[in-house]
Amino acid sequence: MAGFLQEIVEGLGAGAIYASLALALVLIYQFTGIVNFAQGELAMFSAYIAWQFMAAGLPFWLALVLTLAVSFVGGMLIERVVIRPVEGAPELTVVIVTVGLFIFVNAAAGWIWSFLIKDFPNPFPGGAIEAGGLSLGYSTLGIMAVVGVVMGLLYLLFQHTKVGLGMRAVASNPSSARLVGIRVGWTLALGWGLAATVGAVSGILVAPLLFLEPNMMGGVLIYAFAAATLGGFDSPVGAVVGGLVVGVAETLAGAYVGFIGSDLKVGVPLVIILFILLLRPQGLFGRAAVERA
Amino acid sequence: MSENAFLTVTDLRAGYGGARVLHGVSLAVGQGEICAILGPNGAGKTTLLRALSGMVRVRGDVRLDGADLSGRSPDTIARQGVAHVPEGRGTFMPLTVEENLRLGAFVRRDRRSLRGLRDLRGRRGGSAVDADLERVHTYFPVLKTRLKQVAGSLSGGEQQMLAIGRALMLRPRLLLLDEPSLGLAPMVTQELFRIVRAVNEEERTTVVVVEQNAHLALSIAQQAHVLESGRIVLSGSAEQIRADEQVAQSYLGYRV
Amino acid sequence: MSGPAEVTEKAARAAAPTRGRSLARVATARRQWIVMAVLLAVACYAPFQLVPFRVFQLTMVLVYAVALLGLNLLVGHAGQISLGHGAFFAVGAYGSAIMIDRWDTPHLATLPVAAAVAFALGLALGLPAMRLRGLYLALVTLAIAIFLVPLLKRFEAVTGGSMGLTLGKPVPPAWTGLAEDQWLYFLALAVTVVAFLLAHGLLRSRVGRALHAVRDNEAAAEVMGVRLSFYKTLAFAWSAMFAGAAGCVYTWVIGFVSPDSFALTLSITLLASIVVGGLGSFSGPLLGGLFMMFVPSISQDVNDAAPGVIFGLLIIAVMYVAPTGLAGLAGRMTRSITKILRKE
Amino acid sequence: MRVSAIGCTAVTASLLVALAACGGREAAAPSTAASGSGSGECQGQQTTGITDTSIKLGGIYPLSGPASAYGDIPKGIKAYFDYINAEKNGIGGRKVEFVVRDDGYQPPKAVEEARRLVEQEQVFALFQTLGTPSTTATWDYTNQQKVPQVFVATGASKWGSDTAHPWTIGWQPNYISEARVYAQYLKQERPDAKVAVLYQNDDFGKDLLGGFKKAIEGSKITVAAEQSYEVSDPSVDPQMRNLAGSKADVLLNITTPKFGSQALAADAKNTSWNPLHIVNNVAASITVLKPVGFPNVQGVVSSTYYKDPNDPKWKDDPEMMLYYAKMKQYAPDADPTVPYHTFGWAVASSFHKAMEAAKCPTREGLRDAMRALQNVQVDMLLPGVTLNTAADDGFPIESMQLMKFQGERWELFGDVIDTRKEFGPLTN
Repeated sequence: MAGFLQEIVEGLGAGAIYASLALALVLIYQFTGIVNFAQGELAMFSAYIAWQFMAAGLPFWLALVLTLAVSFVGGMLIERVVIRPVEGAPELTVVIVTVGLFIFVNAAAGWIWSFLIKDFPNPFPGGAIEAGGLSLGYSTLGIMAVVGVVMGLLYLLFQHTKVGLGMRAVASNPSSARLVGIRVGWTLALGWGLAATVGAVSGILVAPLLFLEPNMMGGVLIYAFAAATLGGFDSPVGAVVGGLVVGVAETLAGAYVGFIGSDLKVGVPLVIILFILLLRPQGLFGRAAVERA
Repeated sequence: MSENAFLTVTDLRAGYGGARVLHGVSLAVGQGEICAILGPNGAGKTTLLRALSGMVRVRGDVRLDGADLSGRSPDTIARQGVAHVPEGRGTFMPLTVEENLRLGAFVRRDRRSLRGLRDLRGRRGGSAVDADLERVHTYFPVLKTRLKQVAGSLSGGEQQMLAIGRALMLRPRLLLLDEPSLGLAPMVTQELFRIVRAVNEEERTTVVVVEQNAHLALSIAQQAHVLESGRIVLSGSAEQIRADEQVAQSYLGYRV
Repeated sequence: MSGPAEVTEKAARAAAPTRGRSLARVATARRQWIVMAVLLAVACYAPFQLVPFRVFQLTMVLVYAVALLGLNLLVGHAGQISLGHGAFFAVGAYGSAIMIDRWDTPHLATLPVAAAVAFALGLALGLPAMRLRGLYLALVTLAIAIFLVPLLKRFEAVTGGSMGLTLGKPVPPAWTGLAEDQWLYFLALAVTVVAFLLAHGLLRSRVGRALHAVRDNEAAAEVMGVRLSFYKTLAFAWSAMFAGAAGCVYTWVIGFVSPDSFALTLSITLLASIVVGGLGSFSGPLLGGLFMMFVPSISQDVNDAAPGVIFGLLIIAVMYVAPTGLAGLAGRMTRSITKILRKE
Repeated sequence: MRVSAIGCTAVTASLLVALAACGGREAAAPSTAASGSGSGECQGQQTTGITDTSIKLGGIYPLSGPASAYGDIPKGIKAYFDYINAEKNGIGGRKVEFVVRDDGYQPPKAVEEARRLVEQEQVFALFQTLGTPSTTATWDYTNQQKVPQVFVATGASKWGSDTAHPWTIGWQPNYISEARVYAQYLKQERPDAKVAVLYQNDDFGKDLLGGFKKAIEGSKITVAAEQSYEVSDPSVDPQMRNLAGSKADVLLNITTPKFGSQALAADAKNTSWNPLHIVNNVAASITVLKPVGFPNVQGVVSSTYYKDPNDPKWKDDPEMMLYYAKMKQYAPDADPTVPYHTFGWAVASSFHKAMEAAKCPTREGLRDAMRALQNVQVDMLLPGVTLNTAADDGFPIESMQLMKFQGERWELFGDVIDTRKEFGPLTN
């Protein structure tokens, strides 16, 4: 039993990682209706920026703050420079642009920092809380806490600030938002900046665990997709819950279902996605009317 | 038409892509007036409003109280005090009624503090925006009872009231109404027009209303223009237009 | 975000003068057939002029074009996004490889079987998947593409596991007097021509019209009595069939299949290529195939330290210059050139 | 379907351009026809890509895509060739030109690039293709064309044991031999070990795991648990937890670098399970261990055959000093501490020696030379490790030495193990 609970705890730890990236995915989808394939790579790039700051001798927390700022500006710039020219083009065109961005960012990171793994400091202590035969790593705990805090901050931003209200207005009805005087273009850029910042948090959380290298986020992205689909692509809360569920399901399946084993456990997100979509196409927390694609 | 009109439009041309819809429209509206734009489907009435609020690209001259609006972006024009209630109401469906209303005041700078921070402290009231919320409630008491409700759950008439209420939150100098009667029961429509009239009288808000229901529009308007194929074919006071039976038949499609 | 502007534009285009249209259409159709004939003639002549390496490249272009033809059917004509096209390509490739490997089936005989298997699998997966729309379908197909790789490795006894299968290549019959690369090329060309004719026929049939209706307005199509899920599933199965046929020819040409050759990258590259080539157009798959074959090499020539940097930039650049794909760009350019010529 | 004449025209036009650009089939006929032939006893042999003053080689590596880390190998090779071209007058007076192409670790792309190098670039030999899939996809072609495919960068055993492909040969110790080294070590140290295995689910992992299982047959050593992972997996933590559940006393870690680090870190984190950790050579670089933290990887065992540039033991080694100096001079952008560069340097040095040993400066000469290497000393290999091949032995390096991680570096221990002498030749 303790072993089972332990697997659940570990699954939650993995799930928190997926959730953090899923949050960033969902943010951009909410505002622009496109799935950003480059999200994981941008997160990876942010982690490299943090690494670079630390390599230059900055302490972790300062590096973190600077990285978040750089990522925010970078995200806005990408929207303005890369995405803006294809605004109004067919959705698929925009999606393919993000695929191009994916390939570009991945290769650029390898070019700049090489494909060898980098040592990334873990902001959380190494030990674990032991209780009742369960062991809960501080770093797992830390990740869950950070994801929780990010989600809380996003909630405050969206529900209790003017900017957040404006962003939600743009997400729900861009042309009407324009009429009430919201600068829609800038709001979209803001959404990208925000997503890039959340992605940066994800990248920095993930880097000490998976080890930093250009392909670090490739595997995570798929699970983040599953998480976002599960939770509903328009719901940040859903993304987090979806991430946790995917993490636990995948871990349990890999550990206890003999046939699945560790090689076929990537199939678990597939099955989850299929079932959820067939039963409830809008995801657990999504609204039915949002199928934009 | 007054000499130094509040809103002047001179030789306005606009369209979508290659298709030209407005072919040189000129008109003037005096401060505090209600101006009705009438005409058949596809005449360019909606495009005219969209041109005024910056939603479509225009050539020509648009001036509001002397300030040039042509070629400005919608948000800049909104900041100038132009509130546009689009056809189909432009409701922010997933947001609450209150949020919809507050979005109307998005560009106003006279608000004292961020609403959210106040909410967190559990206090409310005090700012000009809150006063305006109260004002909208007096016009549309039904909205007050639904403040926390999701806007998408409102009936069509309530959504139209919400849309107008949202526009009033801007404390607009110019209110653009596009087919407010569309899809509503006659009783509701009459009530809406009564309120528009009241707003106009109490707050001296200039109104340009596009309407299929010419009878209703003319009942509150001071002047009217008939648009056909992107050109103004007839202008005059509301009484003149209403009195001209031939006009009524050929352009408005109804008998007075 | 389709604003009213777009709608009006469409309306304006529809209202363009229709007089003389049918006459013009006949003329264009004839011109099209002439162009096609020339194209085919060039295609037949090319392998006798080119070095085997170039012939191989063109063969791969054809293989990709057939796969993209299927994807075009699904994405361009039925409006459904698939990120798992590489999986069906793999099914065709493995289907053919296993038959050759286990039962020494003649190469050519594996083609119909591989296509049929892919079709059946497409149908089976399409039934549940096609209840989904847009993004969600994309994600399900994505998961299929990812899942296939470990699955192929798991059934090692049949698939050769992660080592893959190495196979002989089809031997050109003596009477043709062709070299191996030329024979492979002509096989691929034949499959391509048949595939294009088949797709052409499909789209002109009632089914094709139903698909277009689905793409343009799903709700309206349903009201009009189109059995949505049926046609969507069918489109998915066909698209899988073309991918399977392409995969089969791939096996002939490369002579080696391994699970990691059909990773997610392949599916994403296929999707990118068809969008770059041009969705919904006849030449889109061919142009997409050319893109898929040649652009990575070009990227490498520009920057051999990080070819991906250039490749990524090129994809983005093409989408800027030609948001509707290279086929659309070619069309626009030709039109403006003719306009200029006519004016002068 | 909208049959767009315009689009067709575009396609036709691009095809015609391609046609025009390529010249005729006869002008650049297949290699055998166009190649000249040697003189004397080398009469009638292929001399494509080689003259009295030059030799042109082509290599295929993943410079893009998920396996890009290996793209560092050709940098080491290039530095070596640049060095001997500039300072040693090339190989026997022939300056080496090394053309590198990218296959993104995709077999079809590898086939295309192999044909490009052979038919268009007219290289003398393919000097390295990387990865088992890419090499498998190309070796039928190279052997058909009778082009040497020298020292391929993969440890699969078939390059050495296959007899139908005399033009292809491997270089590094094959995975099976490496597995045998670990098995022998365990037989001595832990004769009744229960082994947990983590392996990459591809040819590399399977080869090593299979070799290990075969090598422990008949001993008391058992495999208690095995877990695989895909290269696309984000992390091997779940696999490591499952392995920990087996309570095995040895962990055999068959991974590539990133996953190697993850597995080492997971092992270090789990304080209740402390198996003897054996990490395979591919993931045994200092660059893999360092991110995990040296205190966490004490006592880890591995084996190697070339000198780790990060190991202070070789600080005053003349070969290492030369390597550092020349890397700095000829590849200033490349970090010499990266072991892939060292690997490239050593393999380039091996080619140098093999080419020098060739009786004829022809493709046939190289083919014969690469299967007749006798105790050839090569830069950067461990002392005692030499290249040895014979007509029936296609495995150039078959010696390895065990090492244990202590302090901040690997300590070699025991003798250099010649796996061929020790365990007999590989049989398939």
